Amino acid sequence: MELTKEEESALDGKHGETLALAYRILVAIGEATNADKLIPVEWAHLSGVNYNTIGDAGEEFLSHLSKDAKFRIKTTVNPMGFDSDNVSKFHLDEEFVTKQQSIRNSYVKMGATPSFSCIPYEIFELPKNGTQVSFAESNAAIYANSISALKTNKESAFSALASALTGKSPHSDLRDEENRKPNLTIRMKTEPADEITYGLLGYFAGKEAGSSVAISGTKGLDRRSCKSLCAGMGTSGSCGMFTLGEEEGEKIDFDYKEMARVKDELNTSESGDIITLGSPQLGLEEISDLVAKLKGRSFRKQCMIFCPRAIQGQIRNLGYDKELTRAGGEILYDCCTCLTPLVDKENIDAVVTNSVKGAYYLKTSNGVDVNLKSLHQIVEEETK
Amino acid sequence: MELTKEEESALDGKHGETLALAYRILVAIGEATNADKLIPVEWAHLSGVNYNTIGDAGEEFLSHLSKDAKFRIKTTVNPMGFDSDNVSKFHLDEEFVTKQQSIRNSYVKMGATPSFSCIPYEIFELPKNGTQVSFAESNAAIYANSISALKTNKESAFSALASALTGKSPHSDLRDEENRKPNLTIRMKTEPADEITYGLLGYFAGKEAGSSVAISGTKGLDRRSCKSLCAGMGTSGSCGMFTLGEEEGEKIDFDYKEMARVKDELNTSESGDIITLGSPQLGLEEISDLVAKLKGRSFRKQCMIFCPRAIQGQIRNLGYDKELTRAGGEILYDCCTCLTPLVDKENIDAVVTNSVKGAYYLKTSNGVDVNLKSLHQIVEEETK
Amino acid sequence: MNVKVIVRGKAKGAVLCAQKPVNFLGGIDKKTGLVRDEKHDLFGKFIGNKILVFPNGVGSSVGAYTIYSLKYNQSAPLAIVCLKADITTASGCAISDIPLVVAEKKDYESLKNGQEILVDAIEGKIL
Amino acid sequence: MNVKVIVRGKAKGAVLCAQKPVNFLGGIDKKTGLVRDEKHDLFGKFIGNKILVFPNGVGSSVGAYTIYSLKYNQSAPLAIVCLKADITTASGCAISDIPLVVAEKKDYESLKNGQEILVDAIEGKIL
Repeated sequence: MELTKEEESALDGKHGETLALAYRILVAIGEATNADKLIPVEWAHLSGVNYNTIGDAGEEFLSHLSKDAKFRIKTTVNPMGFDSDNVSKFHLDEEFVTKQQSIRNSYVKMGATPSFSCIPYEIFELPKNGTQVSFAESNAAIYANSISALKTNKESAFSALASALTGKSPHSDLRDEENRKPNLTIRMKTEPADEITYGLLGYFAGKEAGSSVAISGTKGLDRRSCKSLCAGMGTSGSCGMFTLGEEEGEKIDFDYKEMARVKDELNTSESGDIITLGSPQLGLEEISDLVAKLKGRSFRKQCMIFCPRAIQGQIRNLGYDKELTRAGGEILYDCCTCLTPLVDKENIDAVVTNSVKGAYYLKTSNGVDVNLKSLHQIVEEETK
Repeated sequence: MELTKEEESALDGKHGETLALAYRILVAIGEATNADKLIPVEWAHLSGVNYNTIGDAGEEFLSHLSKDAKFRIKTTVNPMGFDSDNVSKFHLDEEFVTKQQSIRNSYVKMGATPSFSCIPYEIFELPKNGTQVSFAESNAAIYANSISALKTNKESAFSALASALTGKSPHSDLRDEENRKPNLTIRMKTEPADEITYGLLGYFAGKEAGSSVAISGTKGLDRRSCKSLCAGMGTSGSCGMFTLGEEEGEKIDFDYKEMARVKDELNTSESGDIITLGSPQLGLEEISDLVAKLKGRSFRKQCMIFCPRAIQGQIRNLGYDKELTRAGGEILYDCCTCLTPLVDKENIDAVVTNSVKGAYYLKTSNGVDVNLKSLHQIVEEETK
Repeated sequence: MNVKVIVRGKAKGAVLCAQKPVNFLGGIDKKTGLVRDEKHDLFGKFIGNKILVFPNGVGSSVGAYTIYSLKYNQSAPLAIVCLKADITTASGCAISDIPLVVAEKKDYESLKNGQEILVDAIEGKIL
Repeated sequence: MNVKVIVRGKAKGAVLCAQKPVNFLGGIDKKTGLVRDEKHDLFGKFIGNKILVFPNGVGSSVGAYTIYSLKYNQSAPLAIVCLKADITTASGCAISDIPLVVAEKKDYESLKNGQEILVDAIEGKIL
């Protein structure tokens, strides 16, 4: 990879430790992906915010980094471990709370917007078509490439951090128009086309595909199904975008057999003690629909509903919070199903969720079983 | 109204003609609304973009102003007269096109984001709760105050322009927490709670209310009904916000009689030659819903669907444009039903729309009759 | 009578009184200065070169541009007297240099069609 | 054998080969360095103080922090040899100063468990 003189001297430490570290990361991923040069990016979305995932090492690293580092471009961040407004309710240990607050403070000090959301594509305005960004959250990277008309690789926590610190990223893979055309088509052969089906399809496609995949035969695919598709795809592999419609090259069918196989892997229980909705977080559209579906009904068990704080004011002013509380739901901001410390295997054996991504992480990270049900089914079967 | 020394000298022309003009406007509206001082605002949303409404005088004014003026805060703009991608299709006269392009260029030169949208609250990220903004588009001002947790007066085209040029606005009326509490409640006593009912309720409330009004007895009020409510309210009077639930003070019922009276005023035809959807423009949520409703159906007549350009990429990537085109719909960006030159009384006698605001302006400005129908009815009756 | 000054200036002319609020956008033709709203009590009247008296402005925020257009097309009122100044009228007058004052209810109601008055929107008086 | 250098450095140690891709987040305990993914062929093994050989990394973007945590907890591999370097592994190694190289398929497949090698991620050689 070719560097400019300016970039070389930053790499050599002539502009300080922080930039030298950032350029070391950029050079490593540039070499890993056979990039020809660094290019400007306009927006970084960072993962590595939840103390559950980055631990003491991460917390200390960020605390040290934030002593003098400043983000050069718009920088937004993934969910953290809890809702700042409701910390006390969940009996989290004091160390968790302190370390999580430290992580929060470090990011804010460096200039991040405290968005704590995995759906930046819904709550922030989109730059113009074709703009290069660096999204580390996998569902957001796939959504950005496939739906929002932006360009990003499926970044890691550190590669997006390096972009935030430098405003740059290596020019390779999905950042290069030539590499975006898929050479594998997944042909959807299943019904019903609910969010579970699309999540499973995404999970399947993510395992099979390279960095870009075509999906054909979709039925009633709407924006919300796309969120499920992106989240499932981001969980299982390294695929960073999809297009709709058949492409030349290899074809693989996603039929009932494949769907059942994936579902068996993720659906490990026939029931659950609590319900979680989110992963990705729910936006205003989904909350609006959920409120309509819950009219006159209430949940039979605890139901956590994960949302970005950006929509809190609107949720309140529209009266949605009152409606959801009446129905026994609990809205949580800043955090999400995925990697949450709020679901603890000491107290909970199994969780009902409509998120395929959530199912994967609940099982592998929280160690609880999962019962996958569509939102329609959840309202039918888990409310009275 | 008290001015700082800095503001006094700007008013006296010591920082140039443009700022002197802007401060003259701020002082006038400050006096008109009994403001005590000027306060900072973070975002201006301007009306006065459509050549149809501002004419040669406006076009020349903006062209002159843009020679040296620069906006000091984030500035977004209302729809213009046509979709830039489809100018030729509509047989607009050459002068209209040239003058409209000049207006566009003037705004962009001064630093506006070329958003051409009347739903800034949907396509831009929202500043934090309580932030002061200056929104001239009436539906957007009401939505910002009532749902988005922002503060603005119902600004005029020039008062918002003055805010864009100075970053300030007089502290009065709805910018002052004390004045935001409504002293009139409109009690909703009607069904069905579709967007037409909410639009008519808004239109009724706007006529009766001062600057803030409470609405009680709402049924199934969701975000999209709120858009209709805000648009109707902004059309008929000077009310700039609503709250939900009953308040102390005067109560007025919005019953079937009142609803019929308002509907009779606006619904002037039993059928229409074309359909227009928008005013406010449709967002991704409404487009998604429209696509689902149109499955297997197509429009019996021309149907214009007005959207902000900000969602064009997503509409295309989700395949919604293909679906709407298949159904005989026509998506138009940058413009809207309201004050559009694309509906011409020489060729069209009456228009079918689900927008109460659209109905008012189609009748008063375009001179065509209007048949008000909910989207549900339009799909039932105007498609095959 | 004493009045509150909103936009400074001086003008002398004949009073034209409107009973209803004025919606500049849509209600007034921006080129000719004729009232085109059929439901308005001034329907068909020319508002230019008069001292226009009306309770307050209503309607679209773009109405401020209509006031500016009237001035540009030499069809604007010489001055405006309101009962309650609104943001649209105030900003439209400010940018168009049309003197604008607010009168007390009693004084406002004493103004009669055709009466010749001097609006002194510097000292805050109507003579 | 010649290799492509992704992250510079030198390390000498015993090879530990994984057949399957590695998912650092969830798959490896960030404190102990033990493989905790039951479905992985290295399940239960300690990956620290070895030359870790695996085809590529998969899974969450936060896996890069897991690599950093392993280093912090003295449970990190001495060096990593991949068949295809991915962004998560490359950035995690870069920030943790763990030498990382990519080997050609034939060379990659010749590496055997327990074999003592020197990864020279400066000259681009494995000896």
